[in-house]
Amino acid sequence: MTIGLTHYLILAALLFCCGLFVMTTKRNAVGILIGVELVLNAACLNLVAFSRYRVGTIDGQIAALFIIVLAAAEAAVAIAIFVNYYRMLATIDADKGDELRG
Amino acid sequence: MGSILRKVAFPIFLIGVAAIIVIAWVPALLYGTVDSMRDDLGRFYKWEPRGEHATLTLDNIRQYLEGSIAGQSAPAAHIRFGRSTAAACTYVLWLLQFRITRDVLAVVGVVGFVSLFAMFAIWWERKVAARMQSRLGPMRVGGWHGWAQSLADGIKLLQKEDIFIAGADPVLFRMAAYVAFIPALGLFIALPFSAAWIARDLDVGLIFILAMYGVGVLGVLIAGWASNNKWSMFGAMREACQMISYEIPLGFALLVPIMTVGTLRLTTIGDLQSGGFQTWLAFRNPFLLAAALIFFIAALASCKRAPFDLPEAESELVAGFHTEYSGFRWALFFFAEYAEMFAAGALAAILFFGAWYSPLPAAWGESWRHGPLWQQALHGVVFSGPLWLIGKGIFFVYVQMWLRWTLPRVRLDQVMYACVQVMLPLAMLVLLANTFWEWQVRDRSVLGTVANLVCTAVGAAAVLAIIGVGLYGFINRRRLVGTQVVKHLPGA
Amino acid sequence: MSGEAIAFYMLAVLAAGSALGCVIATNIVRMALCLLGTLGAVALLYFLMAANFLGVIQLIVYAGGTLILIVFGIMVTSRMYGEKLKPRRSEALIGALVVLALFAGLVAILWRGPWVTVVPTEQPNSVAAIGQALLGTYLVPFELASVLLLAVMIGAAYLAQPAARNGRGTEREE
Amino acid sequence: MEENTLSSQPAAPGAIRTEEMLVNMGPQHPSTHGVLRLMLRTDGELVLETIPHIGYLHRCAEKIGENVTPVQFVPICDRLDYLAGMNNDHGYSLAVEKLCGLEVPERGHYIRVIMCELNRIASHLVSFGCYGMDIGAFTPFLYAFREREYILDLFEATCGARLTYNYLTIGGASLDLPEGFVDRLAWFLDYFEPKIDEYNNLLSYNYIFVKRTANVGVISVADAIAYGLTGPCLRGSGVKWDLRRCAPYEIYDRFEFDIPVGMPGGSNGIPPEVVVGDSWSRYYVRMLEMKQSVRILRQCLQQMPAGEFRAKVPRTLKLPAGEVYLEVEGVRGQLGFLVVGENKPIPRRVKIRGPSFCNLSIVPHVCRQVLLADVPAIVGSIDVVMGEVDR
Repeated sequence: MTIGLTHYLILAALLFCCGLFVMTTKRNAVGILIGVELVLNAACLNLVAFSRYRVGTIDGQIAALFIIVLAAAEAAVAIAIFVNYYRMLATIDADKGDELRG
Repeated sequence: MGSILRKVAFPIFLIGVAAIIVIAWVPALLYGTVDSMRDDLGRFYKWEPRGEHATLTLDNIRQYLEGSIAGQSAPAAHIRFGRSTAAACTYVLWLLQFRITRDVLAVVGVVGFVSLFAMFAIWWERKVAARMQSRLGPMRVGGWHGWAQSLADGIKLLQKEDIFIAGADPVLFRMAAYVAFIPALGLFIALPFSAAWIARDLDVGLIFILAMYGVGVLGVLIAGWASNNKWSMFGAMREACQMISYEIPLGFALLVPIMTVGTLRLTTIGDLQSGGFQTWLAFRNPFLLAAALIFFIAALASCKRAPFDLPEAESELVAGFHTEYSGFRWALFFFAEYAEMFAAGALAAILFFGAWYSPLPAAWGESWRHGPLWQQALHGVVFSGPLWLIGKGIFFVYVQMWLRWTLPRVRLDQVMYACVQVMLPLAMLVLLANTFWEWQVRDRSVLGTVANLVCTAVGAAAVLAIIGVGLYGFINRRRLVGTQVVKHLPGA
Repeated sequence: MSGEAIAFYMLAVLAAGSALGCVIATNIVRMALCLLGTLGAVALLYFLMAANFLGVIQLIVYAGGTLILIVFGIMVTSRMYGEKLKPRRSEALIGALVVLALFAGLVAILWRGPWVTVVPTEQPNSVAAIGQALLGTYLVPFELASVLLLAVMIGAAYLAQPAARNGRGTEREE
Repeated sequence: MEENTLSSQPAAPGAIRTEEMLVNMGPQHPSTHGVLRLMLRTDGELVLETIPHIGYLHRCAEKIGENVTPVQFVPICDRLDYLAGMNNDHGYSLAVEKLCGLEVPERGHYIRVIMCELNRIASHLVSFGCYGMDIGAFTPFLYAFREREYILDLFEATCGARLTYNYLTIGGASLDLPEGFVDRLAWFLDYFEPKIDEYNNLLSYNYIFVKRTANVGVISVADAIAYGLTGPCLRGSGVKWDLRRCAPYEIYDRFEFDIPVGMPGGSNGIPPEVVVGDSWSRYYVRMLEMKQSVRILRQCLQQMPAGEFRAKVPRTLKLPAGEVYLEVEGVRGQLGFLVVGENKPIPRRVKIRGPSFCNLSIVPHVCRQVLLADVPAIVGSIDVVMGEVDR
């Protein structure tokens, strides 16, 4: 059997669900960031698969490229925030950050 | 023990040396044969030449080797086989046309080359250091200049206890060595030894290698963290800072030749420099030479070699990130380091210094390409290409060693300062200047030619000067650094 | 089974296994290592889909940049034997149920979906095509992305600034 | 590891909490030269505080001195500053001779000066080589040890030992110089003097080396005096103080030599980054001192008379009641010996002032708010020998 669009989409769905679970349940803020990266990867995989098997152009790759760049930017800001968060609260537990002024 | 080693290990070493040569030569030779066979047969059978799907059958290989295809003249550019050898070779050639065969061979070749080269380089580094420090270095194991020292060390490390720290993270501590080592091997997937001898000719080969450098850092980072040792942690942090920072000037320096050649495919970049040393990229314009310099320094920092060896600075951090490692896991870090060193040197050669071609001018090359074997070899056609590349790579590795045993180590803030405030602006400036050059100067026949000539002269002189200084030091070592023998005091 | 199928299933198992590893792992650095597995496998899947450039960019930016940043962040904020941040059991249970339901639904839809597919064609030079697309059709997003990166750079530097304000950066005090 | 991480209490609002770490540098660490243990309180790469812990090499030297005769104590003195055994023996012998009123014959004086200055060169060579290694340059270390080997060979020819000599003893030297010693020494001086310039070119003026050591660990004159620094550490801060010149003992008043001191950068070939009292100055003072030692040795060879090399010392030397405190310019600073006699062959009290001990005391003051990589650079430039610190 040949590998087609469905295979990639199901794999992406699995990655997405794992990412979603990590995002919702992990308490370590960096863990949540890892979940976000998983979700973004799933999205990228979808885009590339669609662009290859359904459209036949490289537009999906371009979109995935932008996602990768944005993910890097997001991670940089997130880590900066976490470091500050940790400095102020002495913990990386995301649940503790429920005050408006920390 | 010594005699056993001498008896057993010397043949092993010879086999190793032979293996390097075989790994480098024979596949290239055979690939060249298969590919030109495809060309030739394609001409006869109206195949698409060099197409992936043009399968050679056993029959037509046999016919081809026996020269019995109607109207076929004897294959001129490659080795002729005898009748009996041809029959034996038929199957080999038939197998070799398949991608899977080549891939398996490539994997075996890369792993073999990396481990052999690492062993050679460690021994050689010790000898280089010893020469510079007016001592002898390893002399015992194996006989001639202790050539089997690395082999003995390797055997020793293999059987040493794999000490595992009680407070370390069990999974990560073990995994880290592999995470560091595998990308170092992965570098060689896209690193061409010649146009024919490359594991996988990626159209994005250059960035792939850069990516592998980047991923390798993760192993060091995790090793430092998992060791649960503060010194290891310091080493890992330093590595992370240094690598993330120096990847940027490294990338900028690589953009300069990319801009000139317009491709990321390393084999194409190499082939563009086939016409002797005046076509080498480093000598085409001054900015490319500057880029070569920036690339080399940034690569030095990426390989964490002195003077940028902060992650393992022994006088500050004991041994840095691998303080807690022992035995074979420790050796893996070293294999990775030397593999990266060679890859950096080879990359410098491919991008800037003529790849797998000899520096001889193209004018000679045309006649030499079809001349006797030694002329072909010297010119770097088909089968001597890997040797030229390995030779150039080893030269750059030697320069790295030279720097290591000459310079003190810089401090972390100075490393960062040098990267962000010196290398990065310089690399950007060089990139801009090269843009201008490509846009305005290159195609103006007079100005471009004159500039090219001047750059060639200056660049080649600079490289020759480096080689000359090295040779001068090598030849006059005794006079320059003296000897360690103290018993010649008068009256002693 | 074709070579492509073998490669796909191997990589899919690696990617999915690593993703599940992220879910299961309680140690944050192990999670990061699992993420490396996923990223690497996805990058190789890009190679399988002939998106070489994207695969390499995934490796260099994601695995070589973002992930290192994440590990760096972990090192700064977590201790090996510090507090263990385990998810609350109720949260994990509800999360697992919801996510499993979502996954089941997705698979059901995807499996049934009447996808109209085209026969994949190989781009002769995908790098050049991507370059042209970035500076042609997608010029505005491209420039916006660069502006964003600049903003991120300044923002991240600002956020990390308290250290420098305190005189504790890499700058030396004499 | 857990004990050292600080409590994870939230900081007061507005305050920025940073992670501080206590790190043990030593007693087994490549760049603490023996068994010095430095406890560093760090914030990332920044060292906030350095606390030296000593005592790992304590061997009760002073107590031993109160239980053996002076002649028997000389070999113990060798083991104080084990890189400069001759100088230690010399100091102790001088103190005992002063107490007993012994007169050393002329040739004995010259032998003593030759040995002390040779050992000064040997010790400074180790310091130079190890300092290079602290900064990350491995090669000068082996050059330094090669030259030191010549000196150790001379010592071996003289007294049979290469590290703990027991050669300069009460009343002079225990043996006469061996045959050919003068020629060999003259050869060595001719060979060695140009090498100093070579090593200066190799290491001292190296750009990276200067960047690493200049303006690092600056000790002001006031601090240096307040902390009781002596030797190259004091002179590196620009104080022209050398007991061989300021309070001449032995026969040092007969020789011509300069006292090198730390100088500001920009002149005399000194790199412009250098300020007086930094690590580079202390290091460079040692390099210059080696040259001065060569000068002294040359003059010694010219002036040395023949004759007796040791005074007649009674078999059981009774130390008269009274006390003597005497300081000599050791390799690392002023090496002082207090000897209290009570009309017995064994002294009642022996007290040693180890210059390394006093020099080490400034480490907590200097190693503050510096980078981690500066700590070896500073400690190496102060050049302590733990045998002398712990005694």
